[in-house]
Formats: sequence, C-alpha cells, structure tokens
Amino acid sequence: MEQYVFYILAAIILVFSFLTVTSRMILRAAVYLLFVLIATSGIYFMLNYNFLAAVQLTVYAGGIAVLIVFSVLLTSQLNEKMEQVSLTKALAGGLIAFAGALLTILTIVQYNFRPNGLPELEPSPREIGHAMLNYGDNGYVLPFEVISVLLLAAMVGAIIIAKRPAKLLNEDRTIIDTSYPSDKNAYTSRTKAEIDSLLK
Amino acid sequence: MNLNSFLLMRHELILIAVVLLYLASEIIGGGKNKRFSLNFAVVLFLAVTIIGFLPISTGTMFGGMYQTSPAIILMKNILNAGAFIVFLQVVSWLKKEENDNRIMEFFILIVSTLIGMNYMISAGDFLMFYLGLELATIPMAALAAYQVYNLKSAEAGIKLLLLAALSSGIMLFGISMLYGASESLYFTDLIRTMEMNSMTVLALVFIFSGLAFKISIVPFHFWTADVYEGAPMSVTSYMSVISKASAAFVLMSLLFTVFAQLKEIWTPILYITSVLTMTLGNLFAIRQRNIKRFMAFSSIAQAGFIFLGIISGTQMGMSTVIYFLAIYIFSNLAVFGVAGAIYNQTGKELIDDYAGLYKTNPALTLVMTFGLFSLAGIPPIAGFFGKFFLFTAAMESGFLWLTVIAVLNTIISLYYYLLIVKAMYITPNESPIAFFRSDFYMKMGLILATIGILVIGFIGGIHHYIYNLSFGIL
Amino acid sequence: MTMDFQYTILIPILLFFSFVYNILWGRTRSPKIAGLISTTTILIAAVLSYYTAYQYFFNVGLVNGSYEKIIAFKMVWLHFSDTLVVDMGILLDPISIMMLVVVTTISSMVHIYSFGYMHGDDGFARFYAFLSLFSFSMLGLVVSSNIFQMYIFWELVGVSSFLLIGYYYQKPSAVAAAKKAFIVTRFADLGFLVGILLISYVTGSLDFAVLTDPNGPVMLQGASLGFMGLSVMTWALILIFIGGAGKSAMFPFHIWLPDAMEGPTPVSALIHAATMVVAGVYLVARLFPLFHIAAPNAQYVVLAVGGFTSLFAAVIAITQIDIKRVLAFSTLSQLGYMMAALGASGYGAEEGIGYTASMWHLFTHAMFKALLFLGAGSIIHAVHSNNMTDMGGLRKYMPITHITFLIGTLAIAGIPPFAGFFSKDEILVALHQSSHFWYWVEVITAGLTAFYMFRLYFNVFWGENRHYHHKPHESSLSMTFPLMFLAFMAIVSGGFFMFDFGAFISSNLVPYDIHIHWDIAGLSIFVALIGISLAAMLYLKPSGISTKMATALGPVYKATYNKFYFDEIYLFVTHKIIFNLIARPSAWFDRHVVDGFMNMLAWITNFVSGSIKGLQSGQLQHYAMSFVSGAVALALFFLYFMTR
Amino acid sequence: MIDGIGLQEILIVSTIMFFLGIYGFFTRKNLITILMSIELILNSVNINFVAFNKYLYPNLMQGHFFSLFVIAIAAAEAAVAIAIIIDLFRNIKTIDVEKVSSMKN
Repeated sequence: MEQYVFYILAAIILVFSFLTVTSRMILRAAVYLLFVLIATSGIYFMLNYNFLAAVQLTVYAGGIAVLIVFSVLLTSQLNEKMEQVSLTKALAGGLIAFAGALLTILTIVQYNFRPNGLPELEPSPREIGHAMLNYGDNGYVLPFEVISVLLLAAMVGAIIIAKRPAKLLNEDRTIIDTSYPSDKNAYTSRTKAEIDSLLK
Repeated sequence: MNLNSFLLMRHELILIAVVLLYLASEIIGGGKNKRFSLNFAVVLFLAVTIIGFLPISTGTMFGGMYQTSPAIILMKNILNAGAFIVFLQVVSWLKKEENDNRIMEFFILIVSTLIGMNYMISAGDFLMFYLGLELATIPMAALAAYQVYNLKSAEAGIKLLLLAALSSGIMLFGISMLYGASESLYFTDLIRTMEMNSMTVLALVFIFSGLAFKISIVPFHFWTADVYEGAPMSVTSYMSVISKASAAFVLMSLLFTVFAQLKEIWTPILYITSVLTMTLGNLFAIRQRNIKRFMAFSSIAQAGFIFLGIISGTQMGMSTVIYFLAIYIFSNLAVFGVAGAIYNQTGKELIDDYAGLYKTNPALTLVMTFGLFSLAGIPPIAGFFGKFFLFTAAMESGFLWLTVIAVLNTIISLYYYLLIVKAMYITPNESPIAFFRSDFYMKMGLILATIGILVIGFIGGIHHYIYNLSFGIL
Repeated sequence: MTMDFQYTILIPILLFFSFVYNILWGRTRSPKIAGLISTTTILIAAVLSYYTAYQYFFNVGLVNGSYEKIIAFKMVWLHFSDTLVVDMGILLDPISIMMLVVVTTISSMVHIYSFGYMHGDDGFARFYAFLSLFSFSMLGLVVSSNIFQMYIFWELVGVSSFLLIGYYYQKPSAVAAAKKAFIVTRFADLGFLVGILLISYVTGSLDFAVLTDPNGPVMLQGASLGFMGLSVMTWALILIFIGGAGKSAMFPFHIWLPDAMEGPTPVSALIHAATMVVAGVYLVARLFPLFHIAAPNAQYVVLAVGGFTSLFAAVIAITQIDIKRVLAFSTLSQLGYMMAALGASGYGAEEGIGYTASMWHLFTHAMFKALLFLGAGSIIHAVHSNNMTDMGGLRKYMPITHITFLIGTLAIAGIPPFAGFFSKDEILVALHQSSHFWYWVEVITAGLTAFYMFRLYFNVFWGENRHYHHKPHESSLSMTFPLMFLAFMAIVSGGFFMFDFGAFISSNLVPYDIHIHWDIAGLSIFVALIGISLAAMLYLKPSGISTKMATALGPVYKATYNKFYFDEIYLFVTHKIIFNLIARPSAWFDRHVVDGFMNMLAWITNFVSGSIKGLQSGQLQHYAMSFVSGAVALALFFLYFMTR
Repeated sequence: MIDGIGLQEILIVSTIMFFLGIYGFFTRKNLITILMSIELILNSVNINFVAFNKYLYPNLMQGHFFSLFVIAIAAAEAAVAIAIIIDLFRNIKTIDVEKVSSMKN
C-alpha cells in the first residue's frame, strides 16, 4: 500500500516540478510549486518525520510559496503569458541538465549504500527539542543561534532594500526609466541627473 | 561546558554583540545623529579588531561543530583588520545625503557577513559550514543592492543572490552525497571514513564548485564582474577581499582535511581551474574601462594564483596562501580606497577619468600605484613576496609548468596594471579630477593599507610566523 | 688574521637615511641642503669603501695564497622552508669591493656634477633623493650575500632608475622611456625570477658562498635532471642570464637603453653607463664558477649574446646623431665586450683571464664612460641641444671639456696608454684563447668603436663653426672638477701605475700576473687607428684645421690620406655600403622589428582579450549554464576518464 | 522506511527534481520563476538528506536537522530575493531576466 502512495507522490512531484519550470502562466507555476512542496511533505510524513513535514508545510508551503504568490501578484499581469523560451536556450539548458542528471543518477544507482544498521532514534518532538538545545555531540544549539543571526540579517537586508532613501520617499516613481536597458547610456546618465536634482 | 571554553568563540561572540549594539543604537537613537552613528560604528569595530588580537586559546566546542586553531584565529584577525580598513574607507560615502537613515543598517549587514565568515572558517561540520556560508552571502546580496536609487545596484544584488543560491544548491547536493557515502557531517568523522569512490568524487566536484563560486574561479566566476560593477564601491571592496579570502581559506582547509584522501582528484582539478582562472582573468582585465570591473577581473586572476599554494600541498604552500591573502587584502584595499575616495568626490569610476590624477592628487596616486604594483607583484612591494613564495611552493612540489604559466600571467597582468599607472601619470587630460581632501577616516584607511603593503613583505618574520603556526592539517 | 668589517653596513644604510631625509623634508628646506646632505653621505660612503678596499687587499690580504670571501654582516631574513633560509647580508670579496669603489666613486662625481648641472631645477631635492635611493640600492646589490637579496635590490635599482629616467615627468617622451625601461627589464627579470626558483629547487640554497663553491655539491646537482636536451642547471642559468641581459641591455633587451637617455645627463652617466647597466655583467661574474663548471652551454650563450651585442650596437652607433644616443650604443657595445669576456673565460688564475679582463674593463669603462657622459652633459648644457648637427668647433669655447672628452674618447678607442687599451687588450687575449670567430668580431668592433667615437669627437669639437645663440662657455667648477678627476682616472686606471688587475681579481681568487700581449695589442691599435683616420677624413673638415690635425695625428693619418687616392670610392664604400646597407638597416631592424615584437605581443594579448568578450554576456542564465556545465564537465572527466 | 521502496528510488526522484530545477534556472524568463526553480533545487536536496538519514543512519538525526536548517535558509533567501526583485520592478518596470543585463563584457 505505502509503495503506491509513494509512487503517486513521486509522480506528483515530478510532473508538477516539470510544470513549474515550463508553464508560461506565472501564477500557475507558483501553484504547481505549492503542489510539489506539499507532496514532498507527504514523503516526509511517510518517512515518519512528522515534525519536519509540518515545518515543510508551514514554512515552505505556507510561507515561501505564499510570499512568491504575493510577489507574482505585485509584479506581473496575471493574464499575460510569458514569452516562449528560445529554442537554443532550451536545448542547451536541457542538455546540460540532462547530462548532469544522467551522471548523478548513474552514480547513485551504481553506488552500494551501506546502512549502519543501528536502531532508529525516534524523531519525536521531544527528541528534536532536546537535540536543538543540546550543546554536546549532535546538539544543534550553535546552528540554531547562527540561523537566528541569519534571519535577523536577512530581515534588515530586506528592509533596507524596501526602504527608499529619505529624500526619495515620496517621489520614488519618478525615477522609473522605461528605456532600460536598450538605451543604456541614456538610462545611466539620466537617472543620475534626476537623482541629483531630486537630492537637491 | 564552562564559560572559559565558551570564550573560545570570542571572535564571533564579540561580533554578535557588536551587531546587537548597532541595532540598539539604531533603535534608541533612531539613526538621527549621523556623525554619532558613524563614529560609534567605526570606534566599536576598532575595539573589536584589537580585542581579536589578544591571546586566546584554541580547541573544539559543541561536540566538534566549532573548532579553532592558531591558523584559524590568525585568519579571523586578518579578516577583522581588513574589514576595519573597509569601515574606515566607507565613512565618507555613508556621510552622503543619499544614505541618510540607513547607516547603521549598512554596518549591521556587513558585520553579519563577517560573523558568517568567521563561523564558516571555524566550522567543524558541514551544517555550520553551510550556515556560515549563507550568512556570509545573503546579507551580502542585500548590501550589493544597497543603492536602491542606482539601477545597477539592484541588478548586482539579484545576480549575486540567485547565482549564489544556485551554487549553494549544487554544493548542498554534494554535501548530501557526502553524507550518504560517509555517514556523518562532522569533519572529524569524515576524515576517518572518507574513501575514494564515485560518490565522494562527485561530492567533491559539487562542493568544490560551490566554493569556487565564492572565490571566483573560472568557469564559476561570471557573476564577479557584474556584481562588482553594480554594487557600491565599498561593498565591492569588501566582497573582493574579505569574502574571497575567507572562502579561499576554507577551501584550502577542507581539501586538506576532509578531502585529503581525494588528493589525486583535486590536484588536477585545481591545476586546470587555476590555469584557466589566471589566463581568462587577465585577458578580460585588459579591456576593462571601469575600475570596479577591472578590479573584478584582477581579483579573478589573483584567485588563480592562490591555487598554486594549495596545490603544492606542503606546509610552505598553505602558510603562503594565508600570507598571500593578507597581502592581497591590503593591496586591494589600497586600490579600492583610492577609487572610492574619487568616486565619493566626483562620482567617476572609469579608468580614463583617472588621467592626469598625478598632477592634482599626488598622494592618492601614490597609494594607488603601490596597490597596483603590489597586485602586479613588483618587488620590493609585498605582493611580490606573496607571489614569489607561491611560486617557490609550487615549484618545490614539482609543478614546473604551472609555475611557468603563472609567471607568464604575471607578465600580462603587469601590462594591464601599468595601463592604469600610465593613465594616472602620463595620459594628458584637460580636466583632470580636481584636488580634494579626504576626511580623517579615509586617510587613515589609506595609510593603514599602504603600511600593510610596504611592511608585510619586508619583515621576513611574518611569513615565518605563519609558517610555524600549527595547522592541525598536516 | 680576521678583520672586523661590520662597519660596511654603514655604506648602504647612510645613503638610505639620506634618501629618507630628502624625500620627507628635502622639499621644505633649501635645495642646497638636500644636495649637500646627499653629497656628503656619498662621499663618506666612498671613503669607507676605499678604506674597506685597503683593509681587504692589503691588511687582510692573502690567506693561503688566495683572497677570502668574508661575510661582514648577516641576519636571517626569510624562511622558505625548514632548510632553505634567505639572509640579508654583506659579502665582501674582490669583485664586490671593486664594485663598491666604482659605484661610490662615480656616484660621488655625479653628485658633485649635478650641483652645477641641475642648478635651479624645481625638483632639486627630489633629484638628490632619487640619486641617494639609487646609490643605496646599487650598493645593496653589489654586496648581496645571496641571490634573492640581490634580486630585491636589483628591482629596487630598477625602480630608482625608473624614477630617474622619468625625472622630467612633464615630458611625455621621458615618461614613455621610463615606462619602457621598466617593462623591458621587468620582462627580463621574470626570467631571473624563474631562474632563482629553479636554482633553489635544484640546489636548495640561494647563498652565493654555497652556489659558487667550485668543489661544493652544487656543481653536480641539477646536471642529471634534463629538460629539452639541457640540464636544469643550464636552464636556470640561462634564465638568470636573461635577467642580467635585461639590466645590462644585451640584445634583444637593449631597446630600453637608448630611450633611457631622456633622463638628466648625470643620471645617464651614473646609471646607464657606469653602474646599473653593469649589474648584469656583475651577476654573471658573481655566479661565474657555476656558469663555467656546471653549465658550459649557458656560458656559451653569454659569449654569443655578448659578442653579437657588441658588434650590433657598434654598427648602429655609426648612424646616430644625438650624442647621448651614440654614447648609449657605445655603452651597449662595451657591455657586450664584458659579457663576451666572461663567456670566453676559463676557470683558474691564468685561464681565467677573461674574468679578470671583464672586471677590469668594467672598472675602466665606468671611469671613461662616466667621463664621456658628463662631458656630453657639459656640452649639452652649453649648447642646449643633443644633436651633433647643432655643434661644431666647440674646442675653442670649452677647453677643459674638450681635453677631458678627448681623453675619454682615446680611452674608449683603445689607444695606449689610456685605460681602455689595457682592459680591452686583455679581453681580446681571452677571446683569442677561446674562440677565433668571436675574437675577430671583437677586433672589428674595436675599429668601429674608434670610428664612431671620433666621428662624435670631431663633429662636436672640430668641424665647421656654428653660430650659437648664446656663446657657449665653459661650465662651472662643480661640473669641470668631476671631468678632470675622471679624466685622471681614465688615464691611470689602466696601466700607468703598472698595477695589474690579476693581482686583485681572478676567477678563483688566486692572484696572478697579467702581461700585455703586444701581438694582439698591436693589431687592435692598428685597427683603432684606421677607425680614427677614417673618422678624421670624413668629419674633420679640410679647413686648415685638418692639416694641424694631420700633423697632430702623425704618420698614420697622412699615410691613409695619401694612400687612398680614390676618395670617391672610399666615400662610396663607407657611405653607401656601410651606412646604407649595414648600419641603417640594423638601426631600422632595431627600431621596428625588435621593438615591434614587444608591441606585437601586447597587440596579440589585446586582440585575444577583445575576441572573448562575448563570454561575459551580462545574462544571468548564461552564467548559470557555464557554472553548471563546468561542474558537470569536471565530474564527468574525473568519474569516467581519470579513475578508469 | 517506506515499505517496498528502496533508497535509490527516492534519490532518483530527488535528483530529477534537482535537475528540473536547474533546467528551470536556465530557461525561465522571469526572475520570480527562477526563484521558484531554486526552491525546487533546495527541496530536492532536503529529500536527499532526509532519505539518507532514514535509510542509512537512523540512529542520529543529522540529515533531518540539516533539512530543517535548509528550509529556514530558503525562507531567508526568498525574502531578500523578493525584496530585490520588487525593487528592480519598481525601478525598471520589468523583471525579465534577459533585460536585467545592463552590465556585460
């Protein structure tokens, strides 16, 4: 029974992954990605990593995918189809990706994995919490701290980019330049001049 | 674990404290007082740098996730010193009106990346290594996109972020294969269990390309020029020295510890990429007109030289890599410092704009000349000694042809470094950049960089000191 | 008996302080003070050098029949590895002491001379600062105790030469020349560098004392390792010689030297005639046992390059009209002599005559070539032009310059009893012993030398009288004193005191006696006289002066004048054939092909660089593709080609 | 462990997903879709870690924790990336990756 569930999940993952990277409707691609992420969490459930599966669902599917959907809504016309990928690009990219996949899969298939056969550690929330705050062997308190710094820095970074300089706050739309990048000189010089005038 | 052993992590702890202090000052003061913010940031960081040099014991912590050795501590101190010079040089740019209200954020981000690099250097397992790497990369992308009114800046940010994500994705895939093949992610375990098979070779290649991306090794280097050009001058300077130096150091120690069993694989990898990197970097550098782009390719070419030391596989080679990195940091900072001073004053960053600079700003020209000569490896400036030791190391391990290629490449590089020198001293210019005075911090930054360039080479003891540090690698 | 020579460390150090003082505070004080400080320090250095020479040769003297190599000072500087350590030290042996004397003497004279020559120049203090820097580096170079230290000072010398050539930095040509000198010598120095690397790789030592020990293990090392038919040691020495050829402006690296004449004339005298350019010769002499014993092939390269350069440069010198350029090419030619002598020399007291001769010629050449350059400077100072065509009849206005210049000219032409005669004679003897081909080449060169030098002399001091805007006048004492002193040296440094160099300098440090070989000397004198007469016929205008000159020159001139009735044929041969068919094409070749080659290298690099620009397309996705395909290719290569 | 499913089968799924992500990175026109491709890549790596952990070394949870941290980092990365993309969009009104190429050569 489990076997078939896995096959179904695998099929969902592969098909929707493929659709994510090929669909020409951007919002649809985002939704397909969401499916992939949910199916992945299904695999985690099957492997009995419930906590991880939950995180996958909340952070990945719930957080990141939604973030992506919002940004899509902010930046794109929804009924607009993306341009067709140029054939050379698709071929070159496909070839490289295919070669890489082939190489990796061959290596994996030929490789003789050796399980260490030790009894399984129950991945209960209790164990996870214990490991998370343990500073000894296989304790994860240090990475936990580092990732907090990382999240802080990412937050500051995102804010700094979103925050316009004081002088430009009200006029930020004025420096939009539609000639970018076909008329490169124009855009650089004009923007500079405009900024100068704005700053004065 | 007691407090004493906790203090092994002093460098990182202080930096985290600094981030929090910056944040606190921003929250309390609201970033209103520009002068205070700048002075506070720089002085605080000076204290950090000095504290870093105080003696400290070494060891491992967190079950082996974190480790220090004398060489690692030295590297951290070098990074701190380099970052301090960047801080000095950045002040005059941050003072500008366009950066009002976002000064502390700049420092917070830059110190965060430094924390990331420190953790990456000290990592004792792949999880910490990866977290350090990302902590050094994600805020860096934000810094590259810092000038939101400059369109190139955003482009640089997104190029850096997406490509870095790709590279770390590939590296992660490699790490996962390593995990599958050798049971553990701790370096100490990996050293024990590592053996050569198709899985570990694949993992090595993937992990190598991830780090090669950070060091800008051909063919993983393409982001470098674009990001360097688009990012603000100080960020470029920081990226080109601190980021690259830390990644090179980590690559070296990874190859010699975790992948020591795979030496016969990574030696040819380094050989090929090193030759490609030196040559392509040089060839591209020749045709650049923008100083930041130019320095991007120059730094790519320099990265190729670093591999000479790693490939030699001797203690001599490895200590020289650190030595070379220190010299490289100072030389690059001298060049970027001058370029930044000029950019802040005039907004010019093309090499042609520098024509006739000698007549109007002889002091700046001199600093720039020292920096360029050091990069070109002209004796008796420090850069020469770095290169010479690298050549000796490679030669002694029998890499004759590699050394010859490297020497040929220094000839090409000499040519393009002199192009800038020529522009500054010789090329006539009707309207050269007018004379201007830099502020105190900038002057200090330039002076420190120059002292570094002039002194490191000539004091023979420095190299010997590094040489004698126990590596824990050999 | 051992002597304490530690004080010799003062010789370079003093000059370094003088440099630091002048560069930091020179500009704020009166320029006189800057000049005085530099001049005083170099004079003290000169006195110390003479004292050292006296102590070394006469007080310590011979130990067991030979001179010792004394390490006067030593400190550990760099650690290459646990075994290979580089010192910073001072090595005293006959040639380094001789070089100390030469450098400090010429440098003192140039310092004094510059008081007059550079008078009123804006950058007076800067000029003296650079002179001090140069003297410091040059002295550091000659006393180096190991090859790496020598390389560092070698480069410092290059830098200070760069600064001095480009001294008139407002003049684009001067800056271009400085740059060219810098690049060309750097190019050659990279050869030197690789050579050093190879030497350290093969022998595990960089110390001269170890490297040049004829019985040491070094002589045999590296012989077994081969590369393209030559031993590694041979390659190392050839590469090191390339470095020496760059500094000593041997073909094809000579292209920088004539252009370097853009610098102030005292600089040309100091750097580009007497001291820096002989560094290459000195380097080969330093490593001579290694060249001769461990790598005879490399030694032959030295001979061939030296011999060819001397002839080539002499031929080109014929066509030049800028007097400094004539002197520059003659310097090249004389350096070629020195190299050729080293190349032809054997090892041992008597067999090593080439070695002695080369060093002797280095010594005498330094004196008379500095004299000629300073004389030229005096002329240029008076006439305000470098061109021979703007000069003529100057002997009336500038008697001291005239007489001293004549002495210098006679010395370089090899007329006894002037200094050049003796040293050149020994060189010819050495060549005669080893290779007849190169012997004849050098004999012809001797004739050419006499010809072009007298062409210069006659053109400037005789010939037709010009109308000068300002009446030329003799230079001030500060300029004429060095001229007189050097003229004195140009007379006595050869054979007047009947001291011979063999007593002091020989390839194996054992003194021996030198004899003049009159058979060879006679021929060279004869050839020189032919050259002089030819010059006299062509350039000494028949205006009454010529008869005086004819009587002055004696029977040789008359004989040639009367015997060659067919003047036209004569002119045809010289002008049409020698000039148009040999000299001019050589000069053209020099300017366009050799120079052009360097330019072509730059052009090719540029071209390649331009043709690959498309790789950096600015497209994020192209970068990603290159990234992934790089990784996949590496993986593929190492999984399926390397390991199977 | 999933009954009847070997480690290799899971790995093949994740590898294909990984290279599909890479293919997407190469070919998508829009910066946001490129970001999605990166999420695919990271997700596949996570599956790798988890599968190795479960099938080979179940006594510890190294792979499990690695995935956890990768997810956190993916979130941070996405946040900054989207901030920059939106900034780019505000400036040049497009997020077409091929047009974001003002710097070259």
